[in-house]
Amino acid sequence: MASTEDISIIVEFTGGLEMLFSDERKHKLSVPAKDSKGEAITVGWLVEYLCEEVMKDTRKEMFVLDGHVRPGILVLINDADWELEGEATYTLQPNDNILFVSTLHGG
Amino acid sequence: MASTEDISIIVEFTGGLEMLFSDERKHKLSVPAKDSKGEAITVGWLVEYLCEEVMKDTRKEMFVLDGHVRPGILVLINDADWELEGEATYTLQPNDNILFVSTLHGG
Amino acid sequence: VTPGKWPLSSEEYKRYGRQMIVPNIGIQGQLRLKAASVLIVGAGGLGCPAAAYLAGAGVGTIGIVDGDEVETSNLHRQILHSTSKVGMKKVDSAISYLKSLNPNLKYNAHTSHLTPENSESIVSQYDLVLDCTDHPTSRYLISDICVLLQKPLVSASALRTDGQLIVLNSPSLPPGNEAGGPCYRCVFPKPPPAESVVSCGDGGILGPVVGVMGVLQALEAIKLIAGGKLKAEGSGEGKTDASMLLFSANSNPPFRSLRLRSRRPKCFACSAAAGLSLESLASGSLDYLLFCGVNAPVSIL
Amino acid sequence: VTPGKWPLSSEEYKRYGRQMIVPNIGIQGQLRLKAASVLIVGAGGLGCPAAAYLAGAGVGTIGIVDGDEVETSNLHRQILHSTSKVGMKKVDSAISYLKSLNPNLKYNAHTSHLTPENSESIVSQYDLVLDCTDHPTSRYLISDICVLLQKPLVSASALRTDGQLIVLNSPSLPPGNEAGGPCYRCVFPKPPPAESVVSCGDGGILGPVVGVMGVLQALEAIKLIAGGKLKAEGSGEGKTDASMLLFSANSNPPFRSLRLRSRRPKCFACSAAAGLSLESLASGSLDYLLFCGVNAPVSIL
Ligand SMILES: [Zn+2]
Ligand SMILES: [Zn+2]
Repeated sequence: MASTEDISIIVEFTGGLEMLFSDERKHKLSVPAKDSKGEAITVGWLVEYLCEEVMKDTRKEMFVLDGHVRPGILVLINDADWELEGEATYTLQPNDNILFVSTLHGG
Repeated sequence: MASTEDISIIVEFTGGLEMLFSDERKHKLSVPAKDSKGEAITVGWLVEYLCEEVMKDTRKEMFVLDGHVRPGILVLINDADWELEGEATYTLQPNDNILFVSTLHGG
Repeated sequence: VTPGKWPLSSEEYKRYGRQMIVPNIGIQGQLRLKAASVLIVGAGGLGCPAAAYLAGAGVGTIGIVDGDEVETSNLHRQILHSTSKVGMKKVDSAISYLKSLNPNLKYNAHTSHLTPENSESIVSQYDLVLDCTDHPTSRYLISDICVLLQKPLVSASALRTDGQLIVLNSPSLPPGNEAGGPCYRCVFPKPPPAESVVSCGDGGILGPVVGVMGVLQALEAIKLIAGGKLKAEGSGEGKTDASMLLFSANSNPPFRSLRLRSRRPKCFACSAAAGLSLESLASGSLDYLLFCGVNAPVSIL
Repeated sequence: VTPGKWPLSSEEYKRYGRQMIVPNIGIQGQLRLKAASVLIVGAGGLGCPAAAYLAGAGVGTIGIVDGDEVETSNLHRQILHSTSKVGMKKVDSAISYLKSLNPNLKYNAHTSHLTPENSESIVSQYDLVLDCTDHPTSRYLISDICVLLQKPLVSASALRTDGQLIVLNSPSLPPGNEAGGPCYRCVFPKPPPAESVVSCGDGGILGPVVGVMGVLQALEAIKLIAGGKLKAEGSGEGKTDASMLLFSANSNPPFRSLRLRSRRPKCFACSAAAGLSLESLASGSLDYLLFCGVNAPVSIL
């Protein structure tokens, strides 16, 4: 397979996180199927990509802190907690839905 | 294709209709891909099949009246009104979800 | 709606501040809420929570229609009434609660049931209608008068552990305009046979099930009003689908969104071929009782 | 729970009849509701509707914890309070409403906030806890004490147009038993940085959004109680996942159900390796304030 092949995925933000991403809750993205080393891309790769390429807000630490998705954000792969799917090592599949949920505390 | 081939579909009932179907809301069914004449089966075929083969309740008129799904029941094909999909003539596809909703009137 | 520097009083800024800072509301949304009038038909399990949140949000005029009186068997789900109000008209009981929650609004009591005869004079006073009733006859009547008077309609219902919600006739374009939202008859052209109809009294109902649906009705109303969508503008383009939200307390997932149809080309109420008019409705030539069957439900479906 | 012929009074049959005929409730469910005690932590936008529907349903003992007083800015969403109650303790205001809705229940007023010091003595009096608070410090404290005292926890939160709901520690098996439901720390092992935390006062909130979440908390509580699931039995088998219900008023579909994890093998609170104890909690050695940051939110996220 050529490393230039792209896959389509949907990335969504909720709980206020969308404010960091141009106030758009749903992003249809086309991302390279392989990373620069020729490895299939993972959710970990996606987080970095979102932070560097998609997020225009300068407050990167509201999304990624110390190299990890910041505490208080849940990552869901096709509506299941990414901890059930191998966390950052999960290999993205075409049409995957990746949802980032910021925990709410109001009442 | 052999006419003995089966397809799997999910049939769901809600709004009280489930009471006519052994009090089960969700039925995973395996149905023949072709009818007795060798034609691909439709939702219309399914309604008849449910009435004759699946429904144990004797009050058939609570589900089918004058040859049609009785007034007050919505039929949804993969969560869209069957009127958007060709109604009874829609050809069933593997893994289709067919939902029957009895309108509620309480408040 | 005056565009002055302080279009609201300081009491209003205090009372509504927490919702005014929500994106999509703002001062403009609050002013629209204040200028709006909403009719709630039915002061029962749906109407109680719907009315509470509409009054909380500051909808300027709230009318409630209901001919019934408060009974002890209502209280598990009709949370605006209280034990001391048993025997009182539901409308009066509800309005006394609403006044204590928010005394700054106008409340209209309509203490008899909505009928073909009184529906035009009542509904014409409002911008938006919530169907919080519990019988198909009233559901067809309310939809018909909303089509004729071009009012959007937020309709909900509940029974046992299930609930349903649809926003109808939104945008509320004139009959014959395909860009308008479908009406109740577009979705349910034929009424159900009488023996298939079950009321909450007969089928039972969990309080929070009907409560959730009533609160969601208030939310849909607030979204329509604050979003400036009460008045349908121009001819619109294309067709407008409706969607139905289904709730089942014991299902997983508990909520499910269904895509319904747009206006039905031959709808009796909202199509170019409509057989409905204010005259035929008021004259009683449409018998809503016979239409749905007059009998009490005999079955539990 | 006596199995006599008429285990309830005629007033109770009348008041709860409509819910007793719902399948899954019945007389047994009603008796379980009557025998149950529920603690509602927070008498705000979540706690108000939750309390109303629990009282309506006949939960025998309802306790409410809150140290705050009613403010005008609460009234758009905290629908048990009323304009004349501004300045009164929220707990007292809420209980006066609940008594008028249903005078047949026992209501306990806890008029100060839940703290590490008082949490054991308060929470131990109840079968089930609803977290209706609005800050992460209280959410960790409530989860910890529920784990230690083996109480199921129905947790909800809301902000702007979004809401979240999770049932935690259900079944409420002892720490170290993997068949128990996950706790708040299993889902959120590390607290969010203080600057990412926004309250409803700062971020705003639509009344019906928080209202829907509160009503759904009451429903989850009623399902657990009437279904006989308050006390976890035996060791159970396998692991228990939790699920989170997400609500977004402006999204389509508005509700979404997420599958969360089971108990975390090294959870600080509920695992075999737990570092938490009633002593460490009560002694103040866990600083819930420092843990989540003491500062007021500086950002709007
Ligand atoms: Zn129509
Ligand atoms: Zn845990």
